[in-house]
Amino acid sequence: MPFIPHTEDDVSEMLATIGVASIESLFEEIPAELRAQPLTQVPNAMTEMQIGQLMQRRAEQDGSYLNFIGAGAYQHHIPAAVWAIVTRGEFYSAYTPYQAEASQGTLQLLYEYQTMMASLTGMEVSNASLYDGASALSEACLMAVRANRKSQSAKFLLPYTVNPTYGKVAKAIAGNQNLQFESVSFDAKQGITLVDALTPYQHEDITALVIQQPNFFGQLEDVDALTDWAHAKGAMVIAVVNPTSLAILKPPGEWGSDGKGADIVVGDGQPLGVPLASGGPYFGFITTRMEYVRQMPGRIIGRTVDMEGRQGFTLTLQAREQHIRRGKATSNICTNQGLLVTAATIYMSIVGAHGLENVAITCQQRTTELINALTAIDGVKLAFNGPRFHEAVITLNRNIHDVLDALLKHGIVGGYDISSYYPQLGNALLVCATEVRSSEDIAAYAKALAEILSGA
Amino acid sequence: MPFIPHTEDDVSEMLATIGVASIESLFEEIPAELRAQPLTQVPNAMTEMQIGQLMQRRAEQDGSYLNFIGAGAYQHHIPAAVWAIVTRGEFYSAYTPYQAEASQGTLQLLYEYQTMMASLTGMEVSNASLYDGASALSEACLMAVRANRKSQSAKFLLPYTVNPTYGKVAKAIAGNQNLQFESVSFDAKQGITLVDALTPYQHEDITALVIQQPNFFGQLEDVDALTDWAHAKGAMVIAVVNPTSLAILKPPGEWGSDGKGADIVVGDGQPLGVPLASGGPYFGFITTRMEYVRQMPGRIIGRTVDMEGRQGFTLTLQAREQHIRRGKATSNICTNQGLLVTAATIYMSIVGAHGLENVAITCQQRTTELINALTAIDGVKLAFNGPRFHEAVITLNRNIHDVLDALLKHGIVGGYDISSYYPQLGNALLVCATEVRSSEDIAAYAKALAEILSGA
Amino acid sequence: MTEKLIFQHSRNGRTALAQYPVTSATTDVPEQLRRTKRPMLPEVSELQAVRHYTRLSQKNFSIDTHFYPLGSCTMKYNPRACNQYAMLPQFLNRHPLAPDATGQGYLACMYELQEMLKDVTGMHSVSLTPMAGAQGEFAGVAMIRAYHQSRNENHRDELIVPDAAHGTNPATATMCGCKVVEIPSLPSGDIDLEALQNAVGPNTAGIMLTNPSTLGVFERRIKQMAKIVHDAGGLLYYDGANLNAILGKVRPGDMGFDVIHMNLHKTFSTPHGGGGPGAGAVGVSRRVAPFLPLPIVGKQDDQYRWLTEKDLPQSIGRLSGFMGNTGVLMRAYIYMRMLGKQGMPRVAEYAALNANYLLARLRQAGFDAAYPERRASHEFIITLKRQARELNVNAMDFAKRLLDFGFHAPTTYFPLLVPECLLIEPTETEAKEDLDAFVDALIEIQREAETDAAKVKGAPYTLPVRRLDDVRAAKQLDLVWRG
Amino acid sequence: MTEKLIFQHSRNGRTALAQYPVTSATTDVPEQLRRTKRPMLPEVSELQAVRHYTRLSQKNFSIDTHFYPLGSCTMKYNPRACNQYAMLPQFLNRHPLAPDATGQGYLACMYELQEMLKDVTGMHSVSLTPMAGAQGEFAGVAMIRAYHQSRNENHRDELIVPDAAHGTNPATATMCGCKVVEIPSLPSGDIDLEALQNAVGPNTAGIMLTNPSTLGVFERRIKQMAKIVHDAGGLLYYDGANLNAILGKVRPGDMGFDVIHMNLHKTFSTPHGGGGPGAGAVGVSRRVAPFLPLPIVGKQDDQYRWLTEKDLPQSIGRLSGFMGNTGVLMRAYIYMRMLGKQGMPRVAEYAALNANYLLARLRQAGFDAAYPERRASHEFIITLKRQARELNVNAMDFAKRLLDFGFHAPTTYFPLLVPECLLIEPTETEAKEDLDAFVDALIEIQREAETDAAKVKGAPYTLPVRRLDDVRAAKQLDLVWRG
Ligand SMILES: Cc1ncc(COP(=O)(O)O)c(C=O)c1O
Ligand SMILES: Cc1ncc(COP(=O)(O)O)c(C=O)c1O
Repeated sequence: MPFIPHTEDDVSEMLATIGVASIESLFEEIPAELRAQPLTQVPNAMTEMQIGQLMQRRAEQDGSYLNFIGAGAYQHHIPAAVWAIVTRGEFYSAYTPYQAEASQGTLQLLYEYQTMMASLTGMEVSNASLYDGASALSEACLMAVRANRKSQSAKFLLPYTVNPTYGKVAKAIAGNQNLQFESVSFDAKQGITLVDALTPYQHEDITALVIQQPNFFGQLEDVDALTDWAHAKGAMVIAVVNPTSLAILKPPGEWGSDGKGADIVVGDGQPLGVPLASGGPYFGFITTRMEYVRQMPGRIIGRTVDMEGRQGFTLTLQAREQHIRRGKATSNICTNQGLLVTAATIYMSIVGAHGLENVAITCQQRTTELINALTAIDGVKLAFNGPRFHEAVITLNRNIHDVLDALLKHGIVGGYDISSYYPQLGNALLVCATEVRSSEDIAAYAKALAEILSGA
Repeated sequence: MPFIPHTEDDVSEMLATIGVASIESLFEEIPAELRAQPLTQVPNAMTEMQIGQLMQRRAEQDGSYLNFIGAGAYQHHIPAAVWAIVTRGEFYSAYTPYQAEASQGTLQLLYEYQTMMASLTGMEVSNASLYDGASALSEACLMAVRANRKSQSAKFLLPYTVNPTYGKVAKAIAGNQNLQFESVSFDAKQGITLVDALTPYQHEDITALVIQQPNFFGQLEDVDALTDWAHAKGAMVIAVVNPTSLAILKPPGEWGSDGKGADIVVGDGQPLGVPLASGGPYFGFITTRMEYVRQMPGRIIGRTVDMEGRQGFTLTLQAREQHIRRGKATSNICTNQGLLVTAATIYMSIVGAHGLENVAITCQQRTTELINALTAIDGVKLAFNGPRFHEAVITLNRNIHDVLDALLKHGIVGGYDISSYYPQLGNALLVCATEVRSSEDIAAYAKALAEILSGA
Repeated sequence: MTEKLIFQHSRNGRTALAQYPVTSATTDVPEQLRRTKRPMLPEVSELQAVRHYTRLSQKNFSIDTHFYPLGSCTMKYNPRACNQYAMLPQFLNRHPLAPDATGQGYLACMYELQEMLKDVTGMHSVSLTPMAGAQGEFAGVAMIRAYHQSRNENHRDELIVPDAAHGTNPATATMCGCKVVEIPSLPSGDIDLEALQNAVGPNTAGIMLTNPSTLGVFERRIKQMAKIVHDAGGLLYYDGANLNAILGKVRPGDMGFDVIHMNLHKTFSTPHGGGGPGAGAVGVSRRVAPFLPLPIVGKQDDQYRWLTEKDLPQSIGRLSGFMGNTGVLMRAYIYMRMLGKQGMPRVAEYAALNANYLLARLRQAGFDAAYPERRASHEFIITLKRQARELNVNAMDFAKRLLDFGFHAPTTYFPLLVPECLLIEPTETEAKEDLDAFVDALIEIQREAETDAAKVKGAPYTLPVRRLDDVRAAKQLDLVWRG
Repeated sequence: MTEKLIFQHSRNGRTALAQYPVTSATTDVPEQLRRTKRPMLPEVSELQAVRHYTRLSQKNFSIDTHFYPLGSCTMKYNPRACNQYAMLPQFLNRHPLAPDATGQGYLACMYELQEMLKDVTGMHSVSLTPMAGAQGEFAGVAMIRAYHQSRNENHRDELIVPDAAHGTNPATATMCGCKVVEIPSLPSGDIDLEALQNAVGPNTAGIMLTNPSTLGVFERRIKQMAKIVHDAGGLLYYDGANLNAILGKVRPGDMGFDVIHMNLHKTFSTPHGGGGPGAGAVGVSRRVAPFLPLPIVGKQDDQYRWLTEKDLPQSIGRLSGFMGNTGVLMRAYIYMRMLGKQGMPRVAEYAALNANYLLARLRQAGFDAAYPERRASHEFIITLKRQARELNVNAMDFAKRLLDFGFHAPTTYFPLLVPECLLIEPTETEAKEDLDAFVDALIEIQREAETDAAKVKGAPYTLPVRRLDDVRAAKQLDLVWRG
């Protein structure tokens, strides 16, 4: 039997020990009328060979495209060593490190991860992961309600320049606890949130302002001004950041003219060694200041000593968590995204601070190259001015959907159609080029687009 | 620097310790006139990302074909677990287990491997691998010269039904020590070696007769009769076998009417969990009877005990080997094919005796299905009658090369053209279907071939 | 040996040059937005990173190396094929927002997974998007609330939760803005029906149940319970963490559940990865279907596509940035196809066989079952109350000492209502002789407890560290390395 | 803990059903050709196999887990990229006899590898086919013989081999039907030129040399030696095991060598896999080129193809069933492309830096260098003759004790002519602080040897087994398990 080791002899000996005649008897407490009929929608068993061949065919059916979408998930080079180690049985098939002594590998790695994320974001503490960037924002908002003792409103300012899906998720998750989210409009020229747009809320009780940097359009927000505005009125700042960008961008921990920084930082860790994989598994990160650590959701690892005084690592501050605090926990999260954190930790170790800086700079260069190549085409315009990281909005003189379809035939996934989210922008396409896109790739895109737009 | 960890500070401290001013000084003993010029044929360094993209392109250039060639290398299902474990750093990046205490993983695995191979071939002892099947035959012949004390001739009978490349390799390797190889013709109807064909050598001093089972044509030799003939005249029997087939075929250790069996057994272990990979790395196996163990080439692992009486494993009988015996060693082999043996051992453990039997039976069925489908086509004939394993020779009414070319356009690698080796067979094609070829694959082949031969 | 921290291998200027693009350019980011001090990421060679993390990995217990009978966690074999084929390059390189046309192979897998999960649970519809059990619970309770709201019963905000429930159940209720009404279990392990009857009322949103419960027994009067809750206008929520126990034998839908989540990382054997990722797909009855979280895969004319808000306007919305933990779903899909229809009930059968055998042997050896009159489901509870009282050796001590014998410890101190408990779940993929060895180890530890309690209380001895000081960890917080 | 043998997990009828085709058919093989008794292969579950071999693997030292300064073996980091990209599905699934048209991507790699190897060795032509160093040696010596035969100098069958040579050198000579003429090394580590002059003669086929030699020093008078041998009508064979020491700094072709083999599994960092596979590509000067072993990749009009006997009628022939260890060659190719032209000399430079640093530190610590007047190449020899004599602690004892400190031992007792030697090769991929830790360990062992010799002689203590009984292994042969 696949994956079941029992021989006939084993079964009879075991039944005899139990004192029953058949395996069926073990289910005798289940009312007979409830017993299931044979399954109808599950096909017959396949051997590994057969499923392998099927998956190979399905993979080929999906094919390989030159990808120019970012929009929250970014294609980066992943050192081969990363997943070779991540998929080692000892990491891959271990549970949550409840028995610390038998889980020092995972625990030490997580402690190292916490250190890296705290440093990358400029904050003091990090947890061991949340599900993904979007749900991390929801958790950050719930946390802010607990942490911002000055605010009673549970009201959040959520600029339109924040990834719209993150907003949807925040509403779906945190909406149940009556958190409110107010949208904030953006500057049509620069594609960023101006302090002016916040002034209507000047006198309202706001729990926190969310700032995404780089924002959904790839543009860089004036984070200091926004942070100052929020802090001046007792609102917290929740930063949503791309970890790659932090190699060159001011870390949220230093935002604001006083350098006091954001209060909670979240984001999606996917760019750190996690493949695109049609959407997951990725992981969410959250960091904050020590003063808020007891409000932080999710697992936290602490360094301590054993009976002989040797360094060791263990889950700590568990009184925040559901298995101890139950209905009063900071969150219901239990299983998190540990294996992806394993990948990210190894990724950051191999690429290193200098490497990540080069990755970030190269991404920025590639995107500039891409924008230049595309906007050189008749009918293509850049939507916003001002500094950006590795994404940009361009507008076309044609329906985006048709253009993307036509690009597919050239083997190109040309960007993410954001026209339905931002009708005011017209035929708006969010494009991205990271370090994996070569100049030839970019030229191929420009050539195909020119052809399509010229109606050839 | 890629793969070099030295910082500038490291380098200066180290040079200071050595007492030289520069790394260049470390090469001062090399005569100046010998110093190399910069390389011209080695391109600039690529990053891992770049080489990965290049290799991906090259792989796509090679493409994927439906393969119907065997001829010494067979496409089988390989459980995913096999290479996941084989490529664990502890197996992958270890050296030969010279320090036994620090290599018990590899050593115990090899001991298990020896046990499996001895049992599979029906022999008493196995070594820890040779390079591949072809070179293993050469080593077996050299070993037979040492082991067969009755024979002085160093003359071997090598039927034409033995893989012709194995013959070439034997001549290239063992020819240097003046071993002679006599060819033996085969029966035109059954494609096997008849005892009749051996009678000319009845009264000659023959060191050993080589018997390949299944033979190069996929046909099954009458191994008992051949073995009896050889043993009756004091010649040894060297068996060349396919390990998969041994799940259903009489093991060489039982060949002959007295069941005494072959004297030395060799073959290529590739079918046991090693991918085709354009030809390697595979591994050669060799097994024999205990009485000849000291004549066997290559490493051998023995079980012993440690100072506390605990079971442990170690290299043994090293006095046969080059690092001890130097010019008088049984062979010059040093590095062998350990990692492939690791794969084979895990493969055999997972598939098991029952599984291997099913693999063998299914291969045989698939080949029968293939033969039936192909010979139903006008212009296709089966070359030989009689029992076979998972290969067969068919003959076509058209030039093989052209047909294979035409099949390629259908995505099919249609078999191995053996017409130049066996001109007497005409347009002869050696075809093979293992368990990985489905009925649909076979139908696709037959359809394409019918089309091509009908001149459509 | 104590392993250094990766930062302690770090040296200024050391670097794995093959791993990032070389560029002499600097960024054009305006100064006030720029980072001035490099983050403290390790500066190590590739070999140092590989060696460090390879060595760290060896300090873990895992299914691939140890018997891991962690109750409620279903630590069964994670077939390697699932990983290999989920990681084919075309799958890995596909962007989640790429057009559906570029993902028909992948979407076919997701669609078929939905169909198979419907079948094994007996539910009307399934959404794969929740990223773990707890998020599945969240989706489930949010749907229950949305359902009541759609019927203008906004006031229904009480969720009944048994005392044996997993912590995520009450925590989820709170996250959904519900109040928790706890009801007790009877000494038999079943729910107290009278208490349930008293607990329901006009504000009842529903009940969250695990069946078999976390006490390791099947709730026999599930039909009566369903009737009580349904009669009161509430819905039944099924926590699918224990689905392994009944796979193909009883279907939650047939028991009367309206909403369920499954832990694919338990029942369908996707890896736990030292904490995650999981996948907490949800299934619902017809009346709750309109509220399912997005996205869901639809099929039209042999083309697959992601359904959106337009298709499901009453959806509770989106729970993740993209489509949930797709790679986990792929692994579960592959696993289910390898089991096939015949393999599903076999999972439950052999999980039950192993659990009941282990229970029988431990009882024969003198250990106390928490529910001695009951059949074990796929797991069961031993209580060491007696040992704690008489020998001063508690469940934690037994657990730690088991590590020395090469076994991962069962779940300890959960469920909370059984004192000094070990919740033991062997799973169907373990062989009889390994169960026997585990029994032998517990017998030996019992003997040690009787003759040399200090030895047990000092365990473990053979692991990379001895018992750790948790109090210090929580008091002298050391959460990041400061050099 | 002692790990059971896989056979001890085996039970009649246990099986990993997902892993083979189910068939109810039986074979139609005639009875007298059929197997009657199943072979003793393990009957275990997939999990049991995975767990067993995962656990076994943890009992190995390896580069990925330990510093492994095994002299003459070049245990440097094996980049993971080489493995990943050599194992792309299209490469793995291609049959070796499939038409060249289906392998143009793969053949391009092989062709470029040939070109790069020519460049770094300074040779005229290269064949990639030999499957390890020893087979490369065989090919080399066979070519030398073929060369002489082509000039009707069949009698040239004497090969000169220094006493320090690796065992494969004389063993190869024998395999090629040659006689070995051994010549001594001088106390300086250089070859005794006078002895060489005396050794050459009309029967001289050639000389087999390693340079830098296995004594860890560069043979300074190589030009003179080349002249002596060439003048006598012999050819020079270069054993490339130590190529790492001089990569990009000196080329064997420029030193006057006619034939060389390279150990790609050393210099070009393909994995050793616990014993193999390797790849022993051979390079030759123009006059030896016609004799290269087959196959070789040729290029014509941008198409690549395997050359055959038709192209190279004087070839010594084929040495393997197909094309040699292609997968190893792919890994070497990837590695070389990542190093690039600038990376090649860097390898030699940092290998030399590490070796000379380690030598300097060990000498400072009081250890005796075998060749104190010489620069180390990429490796060097420490002799523990003094310790053996004075403390009765020998090289083997130091080696075993090093294991307890977490270091793989250097090569011991090779080369044979230096008593109680440790041949130490750190390679360029190790960091200074790890070298320092290794020195500290040796200093500590020296201290132990002086104060508590028994402790060192009883080592190792912390490995899966204590010192093993090799005598018993050889006397009471136990080579296969009999249940
Ligand atoms: C009974 C029960 N319910 C819910 C959960 C929560 O699932 P997850 O950890 O996937 O969020 C678990 C597992 O941890 C569980 O055992
Ligand atoms: C100096 C020297 N020559 C030759 C060889 C033989 O190479 P291989 O083991 O690849 O056959 C080795 C390595 O073992 C060696 O160190």
